[in-house]
Amino acid sequence: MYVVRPVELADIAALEKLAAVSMPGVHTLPKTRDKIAQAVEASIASFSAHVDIPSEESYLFVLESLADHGIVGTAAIFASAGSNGTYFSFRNDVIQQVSRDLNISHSVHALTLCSELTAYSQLSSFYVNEAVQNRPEAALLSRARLLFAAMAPQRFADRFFVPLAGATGANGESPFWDAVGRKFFQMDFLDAERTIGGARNRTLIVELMPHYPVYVPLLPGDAQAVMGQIHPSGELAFSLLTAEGFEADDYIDIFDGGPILQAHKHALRTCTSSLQRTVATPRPSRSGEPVVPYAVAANAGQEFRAVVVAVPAIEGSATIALPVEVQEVLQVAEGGNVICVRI
Amino acid sequence: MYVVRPVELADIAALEKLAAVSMPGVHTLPKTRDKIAQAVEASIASFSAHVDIPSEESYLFVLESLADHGIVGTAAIFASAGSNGTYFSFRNDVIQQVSRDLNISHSVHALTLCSELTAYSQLSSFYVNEAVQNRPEAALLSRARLLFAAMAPQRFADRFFVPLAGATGANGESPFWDAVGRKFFQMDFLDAERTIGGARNRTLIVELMPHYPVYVPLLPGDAQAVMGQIHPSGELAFSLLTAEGFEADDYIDIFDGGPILQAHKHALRTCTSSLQRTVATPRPSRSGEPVVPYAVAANAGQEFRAVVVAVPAIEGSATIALPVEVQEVLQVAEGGNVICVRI
Amino acid sequence: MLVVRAIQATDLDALYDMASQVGSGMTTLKPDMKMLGDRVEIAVASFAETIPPEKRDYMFVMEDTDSGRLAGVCAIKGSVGLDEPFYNYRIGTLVHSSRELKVFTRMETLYLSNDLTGSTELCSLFLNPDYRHGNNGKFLSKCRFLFIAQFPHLFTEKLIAEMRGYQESSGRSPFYEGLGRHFFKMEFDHVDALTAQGKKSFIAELMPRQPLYVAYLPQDAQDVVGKVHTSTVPARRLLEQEGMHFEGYVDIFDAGPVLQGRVSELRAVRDSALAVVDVDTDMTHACAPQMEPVLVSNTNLKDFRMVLSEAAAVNGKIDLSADDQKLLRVHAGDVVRTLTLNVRKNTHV
Amino acid sequence: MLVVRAIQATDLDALYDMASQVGSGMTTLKPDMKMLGDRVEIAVASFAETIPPEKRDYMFVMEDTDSGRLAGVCAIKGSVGLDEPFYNYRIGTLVHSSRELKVFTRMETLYLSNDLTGSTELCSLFLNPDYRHGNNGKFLSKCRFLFIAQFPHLFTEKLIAEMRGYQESSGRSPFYEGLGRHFFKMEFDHVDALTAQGKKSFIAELMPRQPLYVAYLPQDAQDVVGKVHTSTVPARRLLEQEGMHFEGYVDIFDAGPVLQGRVSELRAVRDSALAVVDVDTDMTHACAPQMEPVLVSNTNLKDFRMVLSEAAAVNGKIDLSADDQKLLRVHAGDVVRTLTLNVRKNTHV
Repeated sequence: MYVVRPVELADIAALEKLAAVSMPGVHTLPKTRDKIAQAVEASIASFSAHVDIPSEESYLFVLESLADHGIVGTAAIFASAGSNGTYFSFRNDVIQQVSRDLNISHSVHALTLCSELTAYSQLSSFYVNEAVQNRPEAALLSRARLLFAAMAPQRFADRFFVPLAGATGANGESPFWDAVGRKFFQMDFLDAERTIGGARNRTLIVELMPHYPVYVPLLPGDAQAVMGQIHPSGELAFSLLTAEGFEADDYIDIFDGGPILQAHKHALRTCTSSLQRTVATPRPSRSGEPVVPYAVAANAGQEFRAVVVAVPAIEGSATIALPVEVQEVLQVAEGGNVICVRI
Repeated sequence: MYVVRPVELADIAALEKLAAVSMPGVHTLPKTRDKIAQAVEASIASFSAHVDIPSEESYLFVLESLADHGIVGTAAIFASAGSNGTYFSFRNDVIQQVSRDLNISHSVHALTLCSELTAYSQLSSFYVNEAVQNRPEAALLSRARLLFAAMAPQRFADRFFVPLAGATGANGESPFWDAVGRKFFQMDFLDAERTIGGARNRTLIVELMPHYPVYVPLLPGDAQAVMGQIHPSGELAFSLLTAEGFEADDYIDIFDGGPILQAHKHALRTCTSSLQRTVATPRPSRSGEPVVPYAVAANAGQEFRAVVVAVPAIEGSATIALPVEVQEVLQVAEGGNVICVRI
Repeated sequence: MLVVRAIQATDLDALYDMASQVGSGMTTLKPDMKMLGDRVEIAVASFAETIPPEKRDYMFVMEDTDSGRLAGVCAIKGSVGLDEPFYNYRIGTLVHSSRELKVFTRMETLYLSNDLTGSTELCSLFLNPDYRHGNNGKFLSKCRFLFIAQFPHLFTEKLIAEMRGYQESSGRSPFYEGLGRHFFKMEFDHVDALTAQGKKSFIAELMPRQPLYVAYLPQDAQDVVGKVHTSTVPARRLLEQEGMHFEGYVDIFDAGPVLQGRVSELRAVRDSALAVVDVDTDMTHACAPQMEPVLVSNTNLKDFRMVLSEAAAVNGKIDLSADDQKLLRVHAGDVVRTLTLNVRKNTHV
Repeated sequence: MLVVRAIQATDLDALYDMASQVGSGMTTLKPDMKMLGDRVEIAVASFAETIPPEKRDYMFVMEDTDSGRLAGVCAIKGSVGLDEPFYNYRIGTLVHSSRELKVFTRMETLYLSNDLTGSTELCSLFLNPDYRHGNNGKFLSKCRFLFIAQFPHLFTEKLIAEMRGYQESSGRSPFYEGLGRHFFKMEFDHVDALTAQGKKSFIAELMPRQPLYVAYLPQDAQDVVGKVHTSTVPARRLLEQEGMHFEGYVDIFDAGPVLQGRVSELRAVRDSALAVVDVDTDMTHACAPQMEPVLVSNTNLKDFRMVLSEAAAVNGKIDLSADDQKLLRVHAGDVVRTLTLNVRKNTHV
């Protein structure tokens, strides 16, 4: 059995190990022990903060295997992107061009540096190790962030986005960067990402990045080809997120051209179809009763816990029958409230 | 009793009378008999057309009082806005301005000429006479268009918008126009609207209107004050549409600064909560059974009809019990299908 | 002998013949009898001052008086862009710099502009190949500056000349292929023909309105921004000698440079001088400095005429040959304007 | 007697005193000992040619040799905008026209630009009020052109001078109030002080990047675009006499004009001449034309000096008074450069 829970100080060593094996992408965990420790501390402070308006909070979740207490995945959510600055992205603009005189009508694609995603809540740092990739716990980890958001809406914006790492070559080169950002930054993609620390809210972005639209047809073919394409490491996240209701196509990353998925919370399955139920203890099992897998979460603070559990359908019921061991993992008791969504 | 139905040739005279009394706004009916006749013919052709992809179809509905067969309202929907051109509007952009050096953070509002609403389906020409203003039939007329769209989705886009007339003065002057468009067109608001025939898809718009953003703080106070404000004649439409799920704030009209409401169909109540039911004939009434008002529509072509009817709640039932006279008005028989939504 | 003179209505047929030899690349001189007829009519009205200055179009022909043939043509348009918008790209500079990263990037940017609206334009220069020798090309091109020096009040302070842009020997325009084609989706020649016909609203409809970074164009397009067609290099040099400069405006289709000048700073305006036609005496000859070709014009707008002479003005007098006097339709005692054909080196330094 | 000369390290204290009198409005001359000290050091290195041309900043002082006081200061910066971006608005024209409606609208547009990056700048002109009489102002301003004429290879072809923009008598800047305030949300003086300190990244962060239609500004802001401060009108006229023009660039805060010139077309470059210092003979005096004030400089970069003389150069020789020779540190047989202080009317026409 696996549980998703907020990160704790004791996890730092495990995260460091995980960071060493996880992809060298930019939207994953920090790499150094110091930065990891900072992220963990920020998360703990965030979970325990009293929040009226989403601000600089960042919430980091881990997926723990209860069998050996190993950490097999991480996922994060930032309350307000670019909260101490502006979150920059490229908006995909389609410019309609019509000339009635010439009987011409076509559309031209342009990328415009924009700050529209500023103050959205940002999902980030999703990673699960290979053993869990094909299990429902991968989906649990991804959705746990939104279950938490559904339980504590005042901590988050009404809109969410997720940048996914874009397509890069074997040596970390990015055809999109080479065609767009490099001309302004005068450095390699990896150097630029290192310099900026993966951030998208820095003053130097507005100083250096193009102020006017980049007309896509003018870009070299290889750069056009990778626009909105995901790095293979992001495929699992992408499929989980689009199933959740996130939409691609509106924004791409200013550095590597990777897709930025976004959605209003009303379009997200976890937000619209989650059900609040009272915990009950199951009666002795009636064999043959069909069960359905749910992601179930409890507690909206540092005690937040989420698990996958298969129980009889709860749509027609005011309660959910959770085995005692699951109640323990979730840190709830009979009569307590949980939030559930089919997984 | 009232019915919403597609316009017919026999309605032309009645529409002409209605046009004479209705507001001199731009998003209402045409004014001359010739233009009205054209609109009616276009509508009839559209309802009977076989449509795969929405194009130049325009559907015009009337609200008829069955008591005296008078026409007491009109409403239209265009399959694809700007279908033979580009539909222009101003996008409301909010530009985040942050200077970390100076510890300044604020946002600046700008209007950008855009063509993003092109190929949306456009609701238009909503008018009901005073006698019906406060009756549920006003809502019926407004929603009938969306019920039709729900029954014939291939005829429409996934997104809809509705321009509402902006605030103008007693003599038809527009402070927004005077501050923005007049500088380019060199003519009065009413002259400009007359010249352009209320259209928003003309080449001359891109020739004359500003190519670069209009920064709102630079506009005179009276122009800023009316941005996104509706003409009093549009208040009923506005409240019906926002209740339906339409959102204002993203776009305004390029001429008078009036709001343009828009929504994805998934956000519209008529589209998401309409129910398809089989028609049944009511059993002898059980007095005391609570009834609920529904908008009910049948037939997806020129025989389209929609009425308001109060019947016992249908959510838990596969059928809807419609009195025979209602069946007649809707032109359906027992066993036929109707689409229903609470009104 | 060659004389440059104001065009006349009777020159139309000969002008049409000449326009037929021009070939592509000059949008203002096409073999179209209607267009040319209208233009000659305007030119005649311009010299006669029967239309307002901004509508005028002074057209000059070079005539071979021995054969009566037209050897060349050139023109000055009073003002461009007052009927149809006149578009150019202006090359600007944007600096993108970050102190934090120690990056300082200077980017060239193209702005779609109508900045040159209202300027006086030098245009439609064509010299028959049979006459492309000696000083004829210089004479034909520079005659316009002496005309402006004589009648500066007829012109705006700003003067422009559009130069044909670079094309490969195949006729391919790297700039058009790298930019315009993506927006117009048609062949360069087709676009060129449309603009020659004055159909320009499609530019407003189809051209990207936002400034463009030059660095986003393909390298071969970047390389030809502001570069003239190989055959236009000498014409550019002549204009530059007279005080015209490339100031960063280029054609929106082929990126050919626009040369600009200020009337008050033209060499012709600064250095040309009036002189009285004098009888041929030994005295004036004796005092004249070393011979060099001199542009000499009469001062009559309606019957403007100019020759390339070897006479020199000394102390406000000029000893013009009888032939020159005849070509200019001047006599002893009349005033003419003179300008050395070639630029003198600065003798002060 | 007054001499203009290259600044020296020992002038720092006197320069500080002078900067204290300048008051607001000149961002390049503030009474800040550190800033001034750095600047004098750069100036000394510039005249000594120990730093590369684009980093140089030639500072000149006008010294009253009778009292040893500094009467004025002015400077030429080798290149602007190479350390921190140099921003201006460029005024462009956009024509919005519809043939169908017969509407033709010519709109002025402001483009945020760094186009002047790399240009040579004339700046920091200040004349002590005690000396504001006679030809002193002209002498101080124009000395820079003669310096450029003597050493043109040290400069870029493009020359600029920023003129203080219009302010109401209360100090209110209508342009700033109509535009900048909406984006900066602070007082004009504060913005001005920040830029003087070289803190310019906020401009990139806060200024609107998109072109602006001038017609959208309040009328009083529109009215002052390109208009100089009342007290700057004479300074502008002096520069215009020398070949500088307003070409459509203005300050982003107060919309004061930038004057621009080409080195090769400056009056000083075209008309100044070298002359050999000659002994005072009656002959040269006899042949000299009517007396007029003449700028005369030595040709020594490191110890550059200039006087306003009444001697005139005739046939490449000049009869300089003993005083002038002493001030210039030249002797008979040395070469000096001369330029009439005032513009001569074109005598050819």
